[in-house]
Amino acid sequence: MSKIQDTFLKIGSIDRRWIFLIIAAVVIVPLIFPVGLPIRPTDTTKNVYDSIEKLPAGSKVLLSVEYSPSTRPENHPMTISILRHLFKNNHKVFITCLWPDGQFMAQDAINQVAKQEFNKTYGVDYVFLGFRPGNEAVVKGIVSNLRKLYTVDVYQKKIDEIPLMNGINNFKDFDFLFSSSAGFPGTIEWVQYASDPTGIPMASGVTSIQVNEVMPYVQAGQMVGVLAGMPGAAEYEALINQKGSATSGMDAQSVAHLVIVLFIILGNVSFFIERNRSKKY
Amino acid sequence: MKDKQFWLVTGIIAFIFLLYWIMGHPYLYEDRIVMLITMFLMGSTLMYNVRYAQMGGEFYLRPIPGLKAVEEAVGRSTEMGRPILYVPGIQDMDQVETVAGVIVLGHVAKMTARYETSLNVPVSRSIVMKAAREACRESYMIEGRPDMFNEDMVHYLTDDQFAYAAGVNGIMVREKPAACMYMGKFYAESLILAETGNSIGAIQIAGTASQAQIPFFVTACDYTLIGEEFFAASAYLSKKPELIGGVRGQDMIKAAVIVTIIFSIIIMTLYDNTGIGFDVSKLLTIR
Amino acid sequence: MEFSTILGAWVAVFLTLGIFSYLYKDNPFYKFAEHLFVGVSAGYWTAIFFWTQIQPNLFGRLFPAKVYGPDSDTPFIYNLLSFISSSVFPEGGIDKGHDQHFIYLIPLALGMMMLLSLIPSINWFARWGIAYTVGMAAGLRAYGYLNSNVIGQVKGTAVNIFNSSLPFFSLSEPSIFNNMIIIVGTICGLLYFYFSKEHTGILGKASKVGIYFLMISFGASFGFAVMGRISLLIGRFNDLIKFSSTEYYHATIWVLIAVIAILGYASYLEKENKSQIADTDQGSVQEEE
Amino acid sequence: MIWKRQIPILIVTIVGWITLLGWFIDQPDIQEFVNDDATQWFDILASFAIILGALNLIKLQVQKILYQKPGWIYSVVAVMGFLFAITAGFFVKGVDDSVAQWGAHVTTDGTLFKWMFDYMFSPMSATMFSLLAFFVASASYRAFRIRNFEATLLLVSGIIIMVGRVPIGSVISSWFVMYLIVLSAGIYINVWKKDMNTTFVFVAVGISIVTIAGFMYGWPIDKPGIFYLPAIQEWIYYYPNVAGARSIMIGIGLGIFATSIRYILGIERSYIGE
Repeated sequence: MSKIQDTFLKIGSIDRRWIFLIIAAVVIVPLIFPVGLPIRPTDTTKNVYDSIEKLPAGSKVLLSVEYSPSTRPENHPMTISILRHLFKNNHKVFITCLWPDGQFMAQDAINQVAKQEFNKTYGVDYVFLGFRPGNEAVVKGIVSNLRKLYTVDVYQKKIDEIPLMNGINNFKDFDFLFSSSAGFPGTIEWVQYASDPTGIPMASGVTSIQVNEVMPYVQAGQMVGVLAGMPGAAEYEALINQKGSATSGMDAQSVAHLVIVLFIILGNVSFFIERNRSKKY
Repeated sequence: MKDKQFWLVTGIIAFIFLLYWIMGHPYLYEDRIVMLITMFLMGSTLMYNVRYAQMGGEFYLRPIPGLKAVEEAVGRSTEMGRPILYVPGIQDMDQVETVAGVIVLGHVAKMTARYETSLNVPVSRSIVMKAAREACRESYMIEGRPDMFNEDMVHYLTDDQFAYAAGVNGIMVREKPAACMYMGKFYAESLILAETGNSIGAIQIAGTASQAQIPFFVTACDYTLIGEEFFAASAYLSKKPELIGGVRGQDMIKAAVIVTIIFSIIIMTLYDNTGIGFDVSKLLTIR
Repeated sequence: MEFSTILGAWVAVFLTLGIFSYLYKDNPFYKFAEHLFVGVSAGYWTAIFFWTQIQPNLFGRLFPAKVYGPDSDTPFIYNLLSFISSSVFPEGGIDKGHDQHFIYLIPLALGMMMLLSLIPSINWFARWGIAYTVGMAAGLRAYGYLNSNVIGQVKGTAVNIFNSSLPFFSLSEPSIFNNMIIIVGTICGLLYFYFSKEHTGILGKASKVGIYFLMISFGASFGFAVMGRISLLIGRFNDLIKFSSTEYYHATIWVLIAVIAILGYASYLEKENKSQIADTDQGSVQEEE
Repeated sequence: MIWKRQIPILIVTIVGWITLLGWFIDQPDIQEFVNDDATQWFDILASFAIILGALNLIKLQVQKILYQKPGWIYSVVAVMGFLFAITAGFFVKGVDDSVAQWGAHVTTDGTLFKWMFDYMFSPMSATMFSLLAFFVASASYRAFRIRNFEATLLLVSGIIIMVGRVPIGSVISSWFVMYLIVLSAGIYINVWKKDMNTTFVFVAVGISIVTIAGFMYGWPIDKPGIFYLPAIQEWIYYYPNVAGARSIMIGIGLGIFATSIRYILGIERSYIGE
């Protein structure tokens, strides 16, 4: 018995670089040799899907892209899937960014989905308004007078010359808002300054870290649903039936989680052995 | 009811608004009237308590267990003859949490002066360094031990997040402090600090309002001051009337919020089940 | 594939692995990448904010092309600025669809004061501009947070508890039991943060229940935090795997080998040195974790 | 003194009041100022603040080089990086005017600025964050201890979320979870009663009950729901978690409201360093 305990203690004081190596291995191996575990959509994800599905064709949807390359693996698959879903149902998409790097992310998504996959026309099916600094003030600006804030789109083209912008003056002219967000400013600001004061329904895709901060809004009905982190994106990919980078990451994600849980358990076992021993002496 | 000035001003504002309302209230978003009244009530509750504290009124504030744990930690360090490490977060003084962290530092410094334990405060911003030095100097003066204070107990490492974490880790491994305290604004480095502190077997006490970091502190530290608890602790220690009054004012508002929740539930239940003609959810919807 | 793309891939791989090498220990590769990151991001933010806000929305309102069309000349000051930098101040005014508003000289002045505050003796100059942003944010947030975080949440909690159309117990569907959980949890959680009364008796018990709910919530944040970190790592590894393909001339593999070889050689040298030092002065050599 | 203290406080008070009351006053001129110009100024000043921050950072690095402080050579790297980014941002566009004008170049493909973003800025910022995955793993092994009931609750709810949220959670049978619960309850009883026999009887009875029930119902993977990880996870996430998060949210909301009001009334002046 004490031999087993000794082994545990020994593992407990292992150099942490071995742990780093294990984590690197359990993430890389499933990425190269995927298993394809089944994906089961959660309710909050399904709610987002259903509410977009329910929009009448040709609805005007504002898509706000507010994340940077550092959280791209989590947010980008959501943006892609939402764009695919919106274009598949023939909705009109308006893209804004609250983060400067969001522009690049949005441009990538547009290149991939709007241009290559759906062959949509700029200015008729979608508009890319781009980034304005000022955090919550930008949200407030969009709610009160979008045209004052955005006189030109991201390509420096005048808003008045874009046909799709006809009749779009402020936030109330949209039918739905999706915010793909990684922090401040993001979903919370959209709830506070746009959706709550106007009542336009909104959903959001957030990074895992943020989920808990927005959940009360979802539960209270201030948001229709939320996509939570990379697994949320994978669930959405499953719902629209188009697999992407989030789905392919799920095996690695699953294994890594299991390993970390195992670490917690092992660590605590050696903690208890140690505590029992120090009690005895 | 003693604060005549307060009641007078509140009364006048209320009266003027009433007059304005009777005159037909031009230029007012009527939909938001509930919000305006709520704000007025909450704002005046806060002001009342701040003024009360300013005029020397005393409140009861419950003892905060985390502060007691600080005292024990200092005691244990003294017994072991090892230093105490205090990390006031990685942000500048414009963050409320850093300010609170420096206030708690003053409290810790008083104890280390009393127990003659050495204190080590690495910081990551130059302004924080100035403020932290001042706080420590003052505490040592109050305790009558200016001889024990030296400026280098508060020292600047670097602005960069991970480099700072690595620097603090180095201090921990070399000096093996008996107690580590993390009080301020933390981001991802919380995890690295708490893990190293754990591995050297130090007593760890943390205080922060960064929601994403609290779980890591709770699991790796012996005691954690969570969010508002941290602010309340610092208000308590700072003895600034506007902070203490704020704690008490927010408590009153909180009580009001709880009462509103219960009251709304009762009305909602009656509304849905018996058809009482008042929908409270409409009242609470402000566009 | 274009040369710039391939070069880019090599640079990206080198910087990524440089930062990852920190996991082994603090080393020159990491320090190089880290400092480069600090410098590049400072320049990056400066350029981005200048071109997306200050040039179009500030200068664009002071010298709009609408006013200085073909018929009227731009003022002398503009010509001077244009002479200094024709990219920021192109000929004929800045065409961003704005009208002319001289009131925007105020934010220009406040902004210039902020930049001048870099000079230590007048560092209080920044206070005016900061004061404006603080005041504005305070006005916006007082309303926004009160509405969404307080009143909105009160509304979200206030439900009909004896709703006859709901089942008493159901795990993932709305049910009376789940509504009770939300109500009890929210109220007890709030009571935990109640400071002006001693936590004994009923209040003590309620705040105890409250802290349990808070802990469950922190546990969920903990789970999500771990999830997020792993996702980001997956993203990085995906990129590294992509760059290890033949198209990029196996950038990942070569850089990885080079970094490992250099670090390994350095640590070998260090070990030799260390054993020499250790003979004379034991215990003074301590590795940082 | 008046320039350094009173005027900033006055600016905060006036701007704060105007923005706050702007939510309630339905008058076109005031609405226009509050919603358009005031927010635009805020945006512009926010940009200046960001630039100021960046310049400050570089100033520190330059000082380090000038005084040849330890590690100054790396500060040279930082300054070079800054100069490179400034060059790409303001002097070298990399494409013709027909592809992208100045101003549009920061987002257009093919420019030097975009290259810098794609191959320097994004990989580095993404890698910085992903380092944490490793630290989480090592901390989970060495620091996350169930030292008291609160920490236990936290870790258990965290583990359920971690496993239940990902696909692997949905292939773990609820019966497996039941066995696990019986075993951990066994460990708990052993610690509590310190009697091997009691533990053995308890575990044996528990395992047989679960097994018999399993044969009776035919081992469905997701029944009973309260032992199926994705279902428990969803429940925790949607109910107890929201209750806890909501009480924190209300607290934060009140805290921010109180601070904002203190700013507007001029009681709180920490922003000018007091």
